[in-house]
Amino acid sequence: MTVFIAILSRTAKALLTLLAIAVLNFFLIHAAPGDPAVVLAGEAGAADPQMIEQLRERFGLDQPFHVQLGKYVWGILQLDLGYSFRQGAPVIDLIADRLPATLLLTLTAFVISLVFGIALGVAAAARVGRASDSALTTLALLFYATPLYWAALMAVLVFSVWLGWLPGFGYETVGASYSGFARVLDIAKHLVLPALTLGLFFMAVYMRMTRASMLEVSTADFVKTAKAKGLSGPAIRRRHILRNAILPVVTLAGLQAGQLVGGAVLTETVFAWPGIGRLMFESLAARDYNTILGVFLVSAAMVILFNIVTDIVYRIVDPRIGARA
Amino acid sequence: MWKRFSSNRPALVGVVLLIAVIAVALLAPVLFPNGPWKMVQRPFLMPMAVDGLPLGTDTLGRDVAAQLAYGAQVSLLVGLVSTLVALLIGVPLGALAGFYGGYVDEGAMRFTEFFQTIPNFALAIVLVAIFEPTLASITLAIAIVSWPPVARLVRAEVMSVRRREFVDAARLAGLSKPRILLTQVLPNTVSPIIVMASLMVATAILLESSLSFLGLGDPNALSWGYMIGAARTVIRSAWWLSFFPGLAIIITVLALNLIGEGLNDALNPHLRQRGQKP
Amino acid sequence: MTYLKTTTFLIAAALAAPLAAQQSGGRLDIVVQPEPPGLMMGLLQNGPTQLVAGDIYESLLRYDSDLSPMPSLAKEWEISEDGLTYTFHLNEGVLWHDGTPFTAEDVVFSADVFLRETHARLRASLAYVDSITAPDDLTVVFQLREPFGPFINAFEAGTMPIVPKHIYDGTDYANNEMNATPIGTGPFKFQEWVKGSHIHLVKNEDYYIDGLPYLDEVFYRVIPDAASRAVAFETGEVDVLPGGSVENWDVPRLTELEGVCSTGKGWEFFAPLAWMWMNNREGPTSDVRFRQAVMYAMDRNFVKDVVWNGFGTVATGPVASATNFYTNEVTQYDYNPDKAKELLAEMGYDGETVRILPLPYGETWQRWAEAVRQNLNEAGINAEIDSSDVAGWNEKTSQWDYDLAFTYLYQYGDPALGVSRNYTMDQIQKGSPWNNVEGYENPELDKKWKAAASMVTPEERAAAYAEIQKEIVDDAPVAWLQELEFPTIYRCEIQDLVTTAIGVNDGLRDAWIEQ
Amino acid sequence: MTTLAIEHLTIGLPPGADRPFATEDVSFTIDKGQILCVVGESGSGKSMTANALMGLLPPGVTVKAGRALFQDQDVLRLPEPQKQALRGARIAMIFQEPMTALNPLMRIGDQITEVFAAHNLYSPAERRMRALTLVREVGLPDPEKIIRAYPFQLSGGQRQRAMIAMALALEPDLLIADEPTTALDVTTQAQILRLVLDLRDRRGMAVMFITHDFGVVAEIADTVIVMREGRVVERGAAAQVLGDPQHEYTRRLLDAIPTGRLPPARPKADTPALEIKGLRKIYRTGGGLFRPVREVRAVDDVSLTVGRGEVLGLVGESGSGKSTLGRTAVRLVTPDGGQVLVGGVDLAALSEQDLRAQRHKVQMVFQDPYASLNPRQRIMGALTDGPIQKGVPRAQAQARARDLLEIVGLGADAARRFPHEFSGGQRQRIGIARALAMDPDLIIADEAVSALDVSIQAQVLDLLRDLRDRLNLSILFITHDLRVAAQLCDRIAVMQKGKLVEIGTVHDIFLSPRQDYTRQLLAAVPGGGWAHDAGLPA
Repeated sequence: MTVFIAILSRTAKALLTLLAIAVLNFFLIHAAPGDPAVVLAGEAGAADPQMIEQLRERFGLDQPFHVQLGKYVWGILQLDLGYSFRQGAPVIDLIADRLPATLLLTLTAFVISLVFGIALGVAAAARVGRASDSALTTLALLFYATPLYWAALMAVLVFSVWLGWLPGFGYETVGASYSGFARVLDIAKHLVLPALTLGLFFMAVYMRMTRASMLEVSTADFVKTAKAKGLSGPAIRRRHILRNAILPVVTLAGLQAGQLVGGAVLTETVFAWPGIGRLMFESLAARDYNTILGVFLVSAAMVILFNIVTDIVYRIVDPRIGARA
Repeated sequence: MWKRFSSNRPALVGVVLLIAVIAVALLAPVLFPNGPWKMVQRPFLMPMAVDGLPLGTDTLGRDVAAQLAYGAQVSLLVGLVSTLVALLIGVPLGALAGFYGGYVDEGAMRFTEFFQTIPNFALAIVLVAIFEPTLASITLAIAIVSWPPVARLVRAEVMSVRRREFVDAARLAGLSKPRILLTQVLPNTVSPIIVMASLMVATAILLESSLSFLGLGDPNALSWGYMIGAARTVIRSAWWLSFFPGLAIIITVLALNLIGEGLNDALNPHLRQRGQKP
Repeated sequence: MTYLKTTTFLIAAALAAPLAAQQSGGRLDIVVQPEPPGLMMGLLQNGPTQLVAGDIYESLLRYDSDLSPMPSLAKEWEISEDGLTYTFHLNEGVLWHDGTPFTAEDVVFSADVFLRETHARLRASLAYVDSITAPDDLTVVFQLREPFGPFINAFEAGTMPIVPKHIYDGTDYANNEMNATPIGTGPFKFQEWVKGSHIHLVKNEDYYIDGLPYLDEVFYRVIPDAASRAVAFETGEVDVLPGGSVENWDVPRLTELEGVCSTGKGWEFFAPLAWMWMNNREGPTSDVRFRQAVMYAMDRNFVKDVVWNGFGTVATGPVASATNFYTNEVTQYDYNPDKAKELLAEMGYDGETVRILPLPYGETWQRWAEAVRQNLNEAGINAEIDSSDVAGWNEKTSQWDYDLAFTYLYQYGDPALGVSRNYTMDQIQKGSPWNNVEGYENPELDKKWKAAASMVTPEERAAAYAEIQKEIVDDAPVAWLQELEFPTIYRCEIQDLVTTAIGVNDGLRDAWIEQ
Repeated sequence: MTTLAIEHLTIGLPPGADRPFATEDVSFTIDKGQILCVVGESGSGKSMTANALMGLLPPGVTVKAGRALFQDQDVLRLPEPQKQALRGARIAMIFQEPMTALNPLMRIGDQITEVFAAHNLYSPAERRMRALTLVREVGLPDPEKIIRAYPFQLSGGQRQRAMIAMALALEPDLLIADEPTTALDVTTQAQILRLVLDLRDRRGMAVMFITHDFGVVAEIADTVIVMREGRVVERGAAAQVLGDPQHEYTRRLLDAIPTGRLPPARPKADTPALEIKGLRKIYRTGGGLFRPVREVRAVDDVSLTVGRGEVLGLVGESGSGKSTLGRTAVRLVTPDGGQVLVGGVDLAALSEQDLRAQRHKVQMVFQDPYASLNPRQRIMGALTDGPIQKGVPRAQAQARARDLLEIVGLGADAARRFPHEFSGGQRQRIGIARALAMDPDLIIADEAVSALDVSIQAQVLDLLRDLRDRLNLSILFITHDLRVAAQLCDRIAVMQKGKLVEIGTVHDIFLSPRQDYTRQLLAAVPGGGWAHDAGLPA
């Protein structure tokens, strides 16, 4: 019950935050130089003032700023993200088209980074001071220091171009019209490289965090208690240290969801992944206001969702939180 | 503290690497008086293929070694200045929130959370695009997306220091609140801030390179990310054009991380002992 | 003297009848970059849209690489001797993709109603047109007010796409739901569009020329990253890289691969010419000596050889060599930094910084700007690059907020269609990046441009344009750089891919795959 | 019958420590059914001995020499699997901090049954049964509920009982208890001590009980060893060591212990230095969109007076509100009602601005010597900030600071140094000097000696007593330890749950307490009986 109430109150706060984000971004994006009507007219091949005026009228850009803002906010309150004039479709449809790809990519990367990060962190902590620990921590440091896009480029070069093991870009084999399991397999193959490169950096983060946290918890008094009970080393690590050490990692992971979603812009660009990050980047150059704003809102909502999920996980793992609230 | 730091071999490696990078950056105008943009030879020369061009030439026949050296200037400058700006935003905000609590805290933290909810790289892209890519706008954008963790850290530190008894003693001495914050509380939060700052410089360098890679770099200031972005299309035929700047980024970021960890161990001796030989 | 020209073509189908060697079937994967904003060609005339929709929509004519008209929806046509009446005879049995018969009314609706409202570039040509009528279902007559030499070049698919009247008449064109599933008369039908991934077209089984098209289906693949596009071609995922879809540095590597062919043809109609706008209104660029100095300072051959990897030709003036009425008898601006320095000294250049605005179309253009900046710096001009994205570039050029700005424009086969618009005073209008953006004012030349457009015989026009070119090159209102060449790269088993002056844009009708 | 025999145990510290050995040549034995108390101050090596037995030595600390014979096996030399089998089963251990010694994320029941699981004993159902029995045996209420509870849902005493249940699970022959009652309130401590005694009697196990408190020793020890800097300085039967200490160090320790020996009564002062009238402070927690507000009445209508030159002791268990009262009296906490009158000025009613001008009137000496000095400020700064703020010229303030440092026994040179260069006791002296530097009407000492080792504690108490006499100081002395209060105070006020229970002269409170609660507190003081036996005023 308390969990439910806590989530309810968080959601209420989250909705306010989202609205604030919408307003702020509206200001930001409209402050950018460049008129979407001119861009669109340019794309049409030739522009004369008459056409630009037509376009401005259609976009509602001829109206005063506060009217535009008011209309936008009013639309948002009705879950209407506006219309993309450049793409000729409602923004919500554009995003709905692209969102599954982004969700698949970020969630996979999230899970990969969390699972492998924690596993490697535990392994390193168990071998602390030994050569294998140094090797693992050095590796993590390297991952941490490697630019995401560079790793992506190198991965494509090696695994796709030289070795030919995995497709280097795209979401699925176009026109292969696979169905059922074959399609899942096909998408999974395309997913490997982008998810890995996106997850690599965060894997390093979680690994270092897990290792540090494991080492810190292993000096806790209750670990001494467990030893005094006659538990074996692995049992202590599993039952006592890991469970306590994982809490800060989960918190951090939830907080970093925003970076993960942002990092998807780079990954989606290099791997031609048809997600919302790329949609935003492309819309930016065209000053496709509504689409940029829509993507921002949706990705902020994703961040909040990640946060709420980690919060729930935290509450499940840690009995103290729910009771205290 | 220096003793503890200097006994940490990885941290020393970090210092040596960073000094090397800084030296190259400072000496760039001496080593390469022609600047990084001068077209000096045929394009796409392999490293060592021609004397005097140890790292080869790029797509326009410019000296890659010169570009790396000048790129170091830009990367370090952006990394340092953006971190400073982020500190200038985050430290006061976090300090006020942590020290005064109540509505100040609530307001400041809402503000911070708000910025953390916006995916930061996406925000940086939009900011740079809006202000147009110049060194100043890139630096500012990186600062704007980097300060929230600073504010959170400073707030937490201030809150914990504020509860220490010497702060009560200072209040009993009749010191004003701003003075207590400035002279008693903040000096005691410096160590974790320094550690975080050193790691932030590393992150800022990565961010700058990512922006440049996407074409949002300052076209008049050659940076490593800019080089990789420019060379990305020829990665198959001229691997060295993206490889060396990538390596330079890795080395610099690695060095900063090693230093950051070394500082952390040296400044927080309690944490240092976990698991290692005391 | 009266001049009569009647052109009559035999039924095209007979000429294009399938030869024994041509094989039906197969699928083609073509890169489209960037992803088009939409496919309704009557509303959007940008490159990507035309690349895809050029196979869905058709116009009355097509043009061969010498820019001579060929039949398309019109099987034959006549131009009256006074150059005022254009009569087109349409093919019989043409169906829209939804099965509705295509008639002359559709042509009248498209040219006179729909495109007048939506197509700015055609609107300029339509200004010469007095009336468009359909005497019967298979005949269309364009009546001009005064002679307009280039009018015969206006019937290309991108210039005058024929749209279905039964779908658009009386609707709000821009918001018509059918824009998402375009209906044309072309050889391929729209099947599906997965945003961010691909557009799928399938063979039009009811196409009015028997046996065409040969291909079963076409996928236009959206791959946002130039390097990935190259990889896609190498790994066999795509078969055709239209011009400009990979960076120039990758072209030699890709064309050297086994079984890969390339061609520079298929751009004659557009004849893209690149130059830098130089702001004639203010700053150092308002001084003709400075502008000439810029021309001398640039090593344009280096750019052609290195940045463009040898593709293209250094431009001599405002008209591209593929465009009608080109002449090279003008002042040549060879690379000569010393001459540039002399001119700068003569004008007393004070070192004021000039901003170079590159075209935000990828690495090639960025490198080009860097090379120019270096050239200018070495000649003693303080230049720095002003960076911007597409929207910013549009804004700055159309609002005249620049010193030097890269651009390239299509010429559409005739100086009156694609060249004069950039140099006459009536084209000085804020808000468009495609007109006389540099602010060049020369009333004498304006008169000559106008006269040349209305002359009836090609010989007269050629002489007039030669004079114009000679004069304007000395004024250097803009810095002409290069005639661009965008090689199309494809697998050699694909035959007849590029057969017209707009290449891949409408080439799939005749393309086939050798098994 | 000997359960454990330690012979010549020497434990080496890593290089760089303040001395080479944690323990040197330590020998002792514990018989079946016997309780051995190991007594010593911090750093004496008493815990290291226990940790060595359990194989819980920190990294870098190693056994250099000696044997520990347990059932004829040298447990120090056993291979790890056998040590593991021994731990929890034959030798069990409980720790000082019940707050941290239990895994916060595991239910109590699971933590108990884990002992059986670790030694592969019994079926899950039987483990649960046995856990219930154990929980009942250590006197925890509502066993069914307790084994499903998480540690944070239990009080400190309950947690320590749960720890003991775990330790007893497999009926060990030896129980090692490392300061198990130090973190507990006196009344709870008394209960736990009784439980240990009780279990020893019923099970007949040997107990090694580590403590720094001779009061505790008096309560439960059969035999005693006293350790100092890693060596055993005295050993013997409890009565003998307490009654007739041989070694000079033991004597010093015993002398230092505030035994409840009552000082002679002093004449009562008439002018009040501090008057507290009807003081109230309520803490509200929670509150928010969906949460109810919870109220804790930390100080509930308390009135008392501290006379000029008087030391008033304020005693109570944790949560009694005594610290809040002290902090309210200096206006570190703003009260919800009532008055705090110092020299006729009501501190509680002043604005923040006016308050700063009046701050110097009441000063405080804090509990934690490590937190009460700014680590980044020289001592001189700490001692002169306040006076300079008050308007004293800098040179004069500095001269006065040097004088004060002399007075508290540190020497004027201390002014130039940083806090980390001083020990805990020295820092507490600096804290006192800092308070004196403001020339306050009243000093509030909040658990000012609680964090110190007994011998240091005695020195600081001596200093306070000395200052009181020399400077005629008025002190509100807050402590949880009745014995400490007895040593220094003229009068004692007892607080419980925010209310003032009883106030009176030391003699009245100790010898004729009127309230039940006061009597309970007095009864719970460890070694109370022994102190009386030792011929103190009764």
